[in-house]
Amino acid sequence: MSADLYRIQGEAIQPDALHDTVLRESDGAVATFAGVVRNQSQGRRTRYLVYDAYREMAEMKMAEIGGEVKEKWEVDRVGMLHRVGRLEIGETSVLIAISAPHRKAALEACHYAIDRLKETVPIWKKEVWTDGEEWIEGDPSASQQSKK
Amino acid sequence: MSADLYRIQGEAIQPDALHDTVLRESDGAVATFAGVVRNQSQGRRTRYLVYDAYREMAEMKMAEIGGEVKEKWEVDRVGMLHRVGRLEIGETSVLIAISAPHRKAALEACHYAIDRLKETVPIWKKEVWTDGEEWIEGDPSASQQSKK
Amino acid sequence: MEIKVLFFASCRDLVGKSQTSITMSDGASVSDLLARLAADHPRFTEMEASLMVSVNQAYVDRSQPLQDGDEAALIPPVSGGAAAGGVATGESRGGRSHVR
Amino acid sequence: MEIKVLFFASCRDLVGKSQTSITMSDGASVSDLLARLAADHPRFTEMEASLMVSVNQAYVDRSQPLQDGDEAALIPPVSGGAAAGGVATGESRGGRSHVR
Repeated sequence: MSADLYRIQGEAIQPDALHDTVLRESDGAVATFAGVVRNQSQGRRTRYLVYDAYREMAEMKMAEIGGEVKEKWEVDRVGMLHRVGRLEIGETSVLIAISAPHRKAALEACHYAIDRLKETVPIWKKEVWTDGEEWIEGDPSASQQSKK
Repeated sequence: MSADLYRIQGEAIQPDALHDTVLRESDGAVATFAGVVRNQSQGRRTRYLVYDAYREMAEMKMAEIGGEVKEKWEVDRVGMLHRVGRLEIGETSVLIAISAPHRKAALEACHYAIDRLKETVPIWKKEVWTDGEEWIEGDPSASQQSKK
Repeated sequence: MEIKVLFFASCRDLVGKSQTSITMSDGASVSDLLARLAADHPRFTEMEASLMVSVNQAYVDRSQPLQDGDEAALIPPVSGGAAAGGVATGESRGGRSHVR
Repeated sequence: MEIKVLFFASCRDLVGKSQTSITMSDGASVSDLLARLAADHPRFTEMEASLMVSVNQAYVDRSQPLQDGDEAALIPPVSGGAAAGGVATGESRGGRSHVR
């Protein structure tokens, strides 16, 4: 059975984790977005990331975004997973999948959903380099220094 | 090793088939689109679909689209798979995955790529119902009847 | 000169085969090839206008001259897909509760 | 009244714990809670302006009155991510109170 799913989790997120979750027989399209830990940020080499979340509120805000998506587009199911804890380069931090009868709705809704998630869902990322670490809060290019 | 990939194939397409293919350590985003066989079309119940392709040309046109995408957006790798032969409800007919340092490029490029694929790549779909079948050519809402 | 011709989808159903080899006189164009096919397959005429033609896997105009050994393909309109149905129509979807 | 307070990310690092329980007098608002925290943690003052506050998991204004048993959270700016061409965050963090 497929259903909407909004979850903060410590376990690794597989890139196909939501496909079957959101897909029903009436759907012709599944758009998926995976946010992945990259090896550098602002030119600085990343060792790993740590994600922190206000878990209950984050899941509620993700469900709210799912509701917005369903008001704006003719989509079927919405799934959102976000990882917390320590993530290595190449691991998936966030996965969104949206099914729809037709592709345009699925694709536009998926783009909207990840933008909204980054704006409103209480999840934070700490970048850890060889020579320090920092919580990335707000616009990364204007972030305040809180190096230890 | 990851690389661009453009392939017409008879074997089933798994929804995560391209994630590792396109992902490199410098990427922070992978946008994926899966086109899936739905259970009805224009209100008529689908039994199954048959996809036909001009294989060599289709792979070449997909690679052309990959080139267009790389000119227009700052993306990293592009992967496109399209299935041929008989497909059942829920099976993936087409899969596109695009990696990029940042999400906006990956998402926009993925949307563009599937639209272009549907326009220019020589692949055709035959819908098979209980009471007939038809090659869907051009705009489905204005398609000519060629029932047998 | 010998031209290899490929047929797909409805066009293949109409012609009854997926490929053939046709001998054309030197200097013949895509238009001449299409005229030959219409002569051999009368129903071909009705679909001809909607076809794209490729030669050696590139889309070409009807005026394109053919050369010995060319691979021509008759390409019905590709399916286009149903991109439509983007924005939700009037139906109210706001009150639905989320299954979690 | 007892207010449960949660700290996240840089705010948790600064305060040195992830949650605490604070006794406030009846009628106290979010502003009063923030003033109390600033008194206990002097460096809190410099980050206070950038914080969002939630009460019972909904973003609220500073003027929001608190009630016994409320769960308040101090929410540093979320990472926003690098959309490259960034989406403005102002609209969504305006202190709306979400009712479900």
